[in-house]
Amino acid sequence: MKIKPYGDTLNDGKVQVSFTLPVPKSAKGIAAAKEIAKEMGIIDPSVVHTENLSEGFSFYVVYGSVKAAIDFDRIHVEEITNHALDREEIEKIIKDEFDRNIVFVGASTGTDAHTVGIDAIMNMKGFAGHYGLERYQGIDAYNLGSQVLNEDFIKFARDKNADVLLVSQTVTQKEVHLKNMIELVELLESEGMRDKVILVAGGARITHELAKELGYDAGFGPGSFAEDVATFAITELLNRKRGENNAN
Amino acid sequence: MKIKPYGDTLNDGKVQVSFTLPVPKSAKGIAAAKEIAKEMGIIDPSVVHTENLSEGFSFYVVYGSVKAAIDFDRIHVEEITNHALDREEIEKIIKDEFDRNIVFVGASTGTDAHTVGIDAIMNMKGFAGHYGLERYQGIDAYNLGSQVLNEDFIKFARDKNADVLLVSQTVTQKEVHLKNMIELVELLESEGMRDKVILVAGGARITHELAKELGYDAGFGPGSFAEDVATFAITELLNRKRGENNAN
Amino acid sequence: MMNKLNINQSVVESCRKYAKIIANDVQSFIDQHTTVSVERATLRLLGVDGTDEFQVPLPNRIVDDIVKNGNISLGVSTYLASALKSSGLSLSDFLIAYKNEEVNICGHEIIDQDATFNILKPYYDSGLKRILENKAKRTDFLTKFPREKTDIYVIVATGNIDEDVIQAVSAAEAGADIIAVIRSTGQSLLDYVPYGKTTEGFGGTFATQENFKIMRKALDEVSFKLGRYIYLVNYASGLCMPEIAAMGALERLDVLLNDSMYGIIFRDINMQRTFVDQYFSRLINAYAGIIINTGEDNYLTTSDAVEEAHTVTASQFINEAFAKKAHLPSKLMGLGHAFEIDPEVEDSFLLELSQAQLAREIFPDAPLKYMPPTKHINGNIFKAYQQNVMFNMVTTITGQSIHLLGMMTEAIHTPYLSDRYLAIKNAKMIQKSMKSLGDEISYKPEGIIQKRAVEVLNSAEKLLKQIAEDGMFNSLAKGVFAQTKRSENGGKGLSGVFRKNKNYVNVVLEKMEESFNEN
Amino acid sequence: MMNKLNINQSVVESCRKYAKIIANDVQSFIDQHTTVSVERATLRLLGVDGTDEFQVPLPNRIVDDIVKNGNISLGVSTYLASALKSSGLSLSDFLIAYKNEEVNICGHEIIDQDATFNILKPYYDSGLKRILENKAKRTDFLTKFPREKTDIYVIVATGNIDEDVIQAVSAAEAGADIIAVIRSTGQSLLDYVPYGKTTEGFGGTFATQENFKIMRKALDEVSFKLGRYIYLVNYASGLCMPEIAAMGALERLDVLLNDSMYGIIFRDINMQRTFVDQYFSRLINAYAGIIINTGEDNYLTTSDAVEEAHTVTASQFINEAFAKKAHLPSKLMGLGHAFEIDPEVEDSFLLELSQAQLAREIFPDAPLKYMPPTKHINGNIFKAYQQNVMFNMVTTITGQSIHLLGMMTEAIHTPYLSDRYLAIKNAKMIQKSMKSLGDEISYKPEGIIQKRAVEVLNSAEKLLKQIAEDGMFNSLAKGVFAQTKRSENGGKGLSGVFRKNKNYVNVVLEKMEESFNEN
Ligand code: B12
Ligand code: B12
Ligand SMILES: Cc1ncc(COP(=O)(O)O)c(C=O)c1O
Ligand SMILES: Cc1ncc(COP(=O)(O)O)c(C=O)c1O
Repeated sequence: MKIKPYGDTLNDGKVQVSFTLPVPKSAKGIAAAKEIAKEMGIIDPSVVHTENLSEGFSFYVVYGSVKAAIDFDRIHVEEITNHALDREEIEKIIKDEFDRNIVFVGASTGTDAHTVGIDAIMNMKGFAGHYGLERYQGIDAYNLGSQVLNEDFIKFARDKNADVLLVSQTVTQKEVHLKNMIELVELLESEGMRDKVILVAGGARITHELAKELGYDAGFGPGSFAEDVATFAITELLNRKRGENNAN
Repeated sequence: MKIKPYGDTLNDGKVQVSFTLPVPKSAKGIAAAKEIAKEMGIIDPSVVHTENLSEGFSFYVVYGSVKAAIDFDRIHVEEITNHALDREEIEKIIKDEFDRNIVFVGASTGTDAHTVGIDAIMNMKGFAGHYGLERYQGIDAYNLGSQVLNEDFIKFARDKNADVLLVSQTVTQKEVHLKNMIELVELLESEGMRDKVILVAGGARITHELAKELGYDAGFGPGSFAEDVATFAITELLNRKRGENNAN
Repeated sequence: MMNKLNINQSVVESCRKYAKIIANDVQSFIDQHTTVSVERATLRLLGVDGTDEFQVPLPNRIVDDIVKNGNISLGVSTYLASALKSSGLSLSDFLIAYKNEEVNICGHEIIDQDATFNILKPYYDSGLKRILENKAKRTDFLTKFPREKTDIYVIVATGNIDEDVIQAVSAAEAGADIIAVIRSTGQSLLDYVPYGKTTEGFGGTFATQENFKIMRKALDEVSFKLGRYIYLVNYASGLCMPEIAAMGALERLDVLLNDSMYGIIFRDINMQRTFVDQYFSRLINAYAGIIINTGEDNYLTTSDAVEEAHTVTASQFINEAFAKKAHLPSKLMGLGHAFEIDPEVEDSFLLELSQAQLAREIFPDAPLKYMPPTKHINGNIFKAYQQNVMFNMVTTITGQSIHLLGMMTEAIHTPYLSDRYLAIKNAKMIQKSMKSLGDEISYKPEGIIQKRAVEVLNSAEKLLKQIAEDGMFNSLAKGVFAQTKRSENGGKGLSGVFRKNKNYVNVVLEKMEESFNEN
Repeated sequence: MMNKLNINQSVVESCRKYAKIIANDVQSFIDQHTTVSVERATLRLLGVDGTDEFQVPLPNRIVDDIVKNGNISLGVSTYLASALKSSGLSLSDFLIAYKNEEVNICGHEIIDQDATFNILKPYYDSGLKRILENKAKRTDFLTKFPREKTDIYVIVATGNIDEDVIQAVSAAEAGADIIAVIRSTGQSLLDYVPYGKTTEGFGGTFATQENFKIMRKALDEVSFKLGRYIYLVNYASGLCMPEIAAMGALERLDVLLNDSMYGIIFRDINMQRTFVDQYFSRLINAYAGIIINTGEDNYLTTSDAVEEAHTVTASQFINEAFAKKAHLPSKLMGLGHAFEIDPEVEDSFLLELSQAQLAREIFPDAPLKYMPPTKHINGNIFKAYQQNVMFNMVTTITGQSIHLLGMMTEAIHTPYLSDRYLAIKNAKMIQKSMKSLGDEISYKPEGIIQKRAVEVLNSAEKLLKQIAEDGMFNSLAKGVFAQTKRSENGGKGLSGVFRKNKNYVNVVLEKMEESFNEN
């Protein structure tokens, strides 16, 4: 199935665009805005608004139809879990399948001081009615808080024999999160720990795709809850355990 | 000078885009939205929001950088008048250069019932502090109101020996304005009147470019005032008069 | 009763008194006249439908035939009954024969009123029954799914009824309570109602009975699914006002745009024609339990909303007076007003609050229709979204009934799916987060808000007095509303107005009037 | 005085009483301690600036030198004066020689307090003079260009000071009154202040004295052009709080983020360090006429804004009490609060209104800093724009002073040029169209709004009483604010705290205190 943006008629391709140009409002500015819209593949763009932001800058709102049609069936995304287990189910699996508690260590790492996201996943109270990992029987959850250096994070994880590392990254400006996330993977590798843990990242701008690219096992974006990450981790641990058993 | 959209750093190319896709919110939907953004020339698009509008439709907000850079110096727009005269100046020119009143006939034509625009240009009271043509000495302004058929419009213009025809078009859905505007030009031509009048269009979605394309002498968009159109018309009439004189 | 504005009830009473004088005066004209559209609507309610081979709707063909070959002043009821009697055919057989030019509508022996009623009884009985069944069905829905104080109203306007259905269902799912299908731009000036399903229109979708049916069906389905009865709206005003009312009654529309003067002012339809048409169409609405919406909001899209606010109030009183004549109870009078002051005006929000509260207090039982900012919306969609927040607030604070949502793309295009969705979310957030605000605040005695209300009400009274003195026709010629001047004999559709013969009969109109007079 | 909420003044007094007990208790600790940052700030105010060949700022190098090789408990003033005396060099010559490692800071004969004052007089005189000149210049500006009741405050945060200037000037032209240059993410945990102009930062631009100067110059120019004095803001809280205050005083910043507890709670900076640092930095601000902004708004980004509203109020009382200790008059106390309730909460707007009005009434003379919604903003920029409309309304209705604008892209990125512009237009439209609304409305006695205010105030009193009993340090350990627990000896920067020797001298601090005690 080919799909296109939808305004008020199927496949009309309608999109809304806005941007600023570093020129004052003028007929030329409008023409430039139109050119840019055309370069974006918008057929017959309509500059519906322009306004001076200040000396030398003007703002444009554009509507129009894009040519692009996407073959929706061809799109494949690797979804982490199509179905999250609930807390009771997770607790039961741990009880049935493991003879020990599973250790999760989490932090907002680097210079990142945002804790609300990792707290949402880990704290007892949880988030939006979903309890956090601390509340799970069979899980030992350690939340180190914010601005934890990668070195300190790894050290703590080693001390606790962590099964799962949870890294939260919120600040993404100038790609600071990439730098920090890659550094962690490198440190883990150089310590020989990478294969021993399940490495999970999360945050408002984190996608599963990105996390995988950076060498993580999974990435969780907005709207994730403790059960999502626990489901992933437990399933993965089970798989690894079974893999090991088979290998033996 | 090459210019690009501006977010917070010169030439960062940042644009904001939003659209609807005819699929439910899902990871696949997000991936499709990203694809579309990429097709629009957006590098590394970030789908910052998605939400279900209803069963089968989801909404996306995307930010990213466009590659397109526009050579601003290369853009040439034909501006109608770079400098509008004021009412007194126009009145003086008419008094000095013509030995008669100039006749303007205006209407919102076809099925279009929007009169506020043409009223803004023509009515005594004018618009936003700019008096309308009816107030100008030396101008006879006839405002026929709305939903005037092209035939009736032409008949009236012929009866009054109109110099300038003012056509207002507001409704543009399914290009109804194009149809109507072209029809007027054809009728005028078949009546042999096209060269005898200055033909001007106006309306919220009308641009000078479009009007020229359709065979009009000028087109006026939002924020036009009586003095703009009067300046254009008088200048054009003067030119034509001088042209005729020279030809003699 | 609510009195946050400290308005003087005796001024309100005086306004009502003048409005009644105005309406009475026009009503005596109305009672003596009929129009082609009134007659066509009568035919529709008797069961005449369909088109001939040239796509001319049968009601038009028959009425035009009588105009040409008979005496329409006697009423189409008379002719139809006479023809049926003399031909001995049933209505359906007659229509087939008529289309095939095997029988005429004129030229039969003209029968008297009683005989006319007798012969047409099965047909008007069945039409009226269908309407009452629709009304009962609506009541059922409303009992099953009770409504909130404020209904969220959005429009769909794709031009294609199938696409409209998609948009309407989507809007309902997003939270809309009322869906209006906007008409194609030219339709109100057509002197016939197009027939059948349509998928092409300009800036709107043709109002046809089939389109009504298709949308009603879709909305009923989604109503059940959501547990919320979704009202369906269309537009009556225009050259076919009574016919659209008839179709609406037959297809269970819930709301009809049906102003006593909109067509005159905004479509240059002849005033005699409009006044006669509005009466019958409103009578039908009253009978069918359809809410009417009036168009005072439009005045402020043409004139300045600060200076001309009192014309809205005055017009509401007039529309109310006309509605009463047509037996509409207050609860079906969706009087219109609007949030149209330039937001650049200092304290404009206070003036809007004042005006909306004023309407609420003057017409406490009316399902007021409150219209969003449109005139001072430009292509800055963010600014427009903000203006709509402010509008939604006034709606919520003053407890308006029919909340017509503003669109961020108002200055650009008829709404896209997402525009409508975002507008609904906007309104919902205000409704929820400011739920009790109206109840919590009171206004400074003799402050800006109270003073403005008094001023507007007093000016309305003055204007109504003047109109009562000058008469409605002369006043419209003076351009009292929307600064638009219309003459008694100008405008479209005058040739379709006829003085009734003393033997005029309209079986449907009389049966409806009778039913109200019984009560 | 305004009393729209019918709050009980005796509860307010009781809150002030507890806050005073809390602050007095901590102040006795503060008075006995100094920190590396206090000492470095002192150096800066004496005229020590620049870096050594390894880019280490001279104030750091000198203080670290004394920590290592001398006794910092005597104060850097003592060491500097002693070294100058024994070397016979002027300060500038000494610094050159010191950088070249030709002289030491330690190892000279330690001179007494009077001699220290004598020797350093030319330097502190010149530093203090420059501050007072800046203050006078600001007063000049403000006399020439008087301000409105509410200042519009926006941030710039490109990471590049040149780009920041473009954005700041653009914002001023669009209507902003206050520009804050946000710091790079990591800076508050650096135990030094970077030096010189910078063009790279993460989510903000490094706070350096040169950057302050560049921005001040640009804003002065645009101030003249627009006939409006544009305030410049930066952030003090962090490991270098007093140094930033010193730099701000020298470069005529007008507002500094300078909370007594923010660093502790949100940056895990040691509480002893923070309390000592905040005192000196606020003293500098008081001396320089710089408005402080406190960070109570942050509590609600972490905790629930309905449940924890009272912690904001309690903290405002504490910040006020600490500010008084540092001689800040009310008119420089920009106490913080925020609009952070989930808009999905029924009547949330009423709760916000209540809280904002409460702050306004408790602190009538303080230039309250009111923060926009952030936590419940997501990537739906239209929804965010709406939330900001609602926030702007509360600001206008309740007459807040420093109006920090919300951005529609709050959940996405630091503001683009157009985000800021649209935010300003949003605020301006509300300011204008609702100008007199606050004056026009009153709240229902014992209604939702009044009740909420009473509830919040009472809970704040209870909390303050508890903190007064437990002591500030223990209370922070319990996590009373933002549900964040911090221990007395945990966190960053404790190693930079020193108990003062009985012969401790700080010439700048003492001169400043003296100036206040004179008045
Ligand atoms: C609250 C907040 C703060 C608070 C943080 C308080 C605290 N205790 O955390 C305070 C006020 C201290 C703060 C400060 C700053 N902030 Co801030 N802040 C926010 C804000 C408003 C909300 C973030 C939040 O709490 N969201 C709610 C949580 C629940 O959502 P979440 O983090 O996405 O988490 C969910 C998922 O992502 C996922 N998840 C998250 N982490 C993890 C980890 C794992 C393992 C898993 C499985 C899942 C997971 O699950 C969570 C639940 O569903 C956002 C704007 C916004 N509305 O998003 C800005 C925002 C994040 N901040 C921003 C900035 C720049 C800053 C500062 C750097 C500004 C400055 N220069 O001073 C500072 C410094 C911070 C620093 N050094 O890191 C920017 C980031 C821009 C960018 N993209 O880089 C934002 C977007 C605001 C903006 N537009 O400028 N901030
Ligand atoms: C007011 C209004 C109405 C009023 C008109 C009252 C009247 N007496 O004119 C009423 C309520 C009757 C109305 C009805 C309809 N409207 Co209307 N209406 C508007 C509205 C809100 C404002 C238009 C306006 O007056 N602008 C102010 C004037 C001053 O601006 P302007 O027209 O652009 O004029 C300026 C310039 O363009 C120029 N100009 C204009 N004409 C000319 C001519 C010349 C010669 C020159 C030189 C210059 C010039 O100068 C003017 C001054 O600067 C717009 C939405 C909006 N905010 O723009 C919708 C809008 C124009 N309407 C719209 C529609 C669809 C309709 C209807 C068709 C809806 C329906 N199906 O029922 C109906 C029917 C109208 C019809 N048959 O044409 C759409 C058009 C969509 C499109 N692009 O096609 C709009 C955009 C709303 C929307 N989003 O749906 N409408
Ligand atoms: C009362 C009333 N009737 C009808 C209409 C629409 O009429 P038309 O279809 O002629 O545009 C409106 C327009 O908003 C209206 O207010
Ligand atoms: C009082 C106060 N100080 C400082 C800051 C910023 O500190 P940092 O630079 O550590 O992010 C804030 C944040 O908003 C604050 O509220």
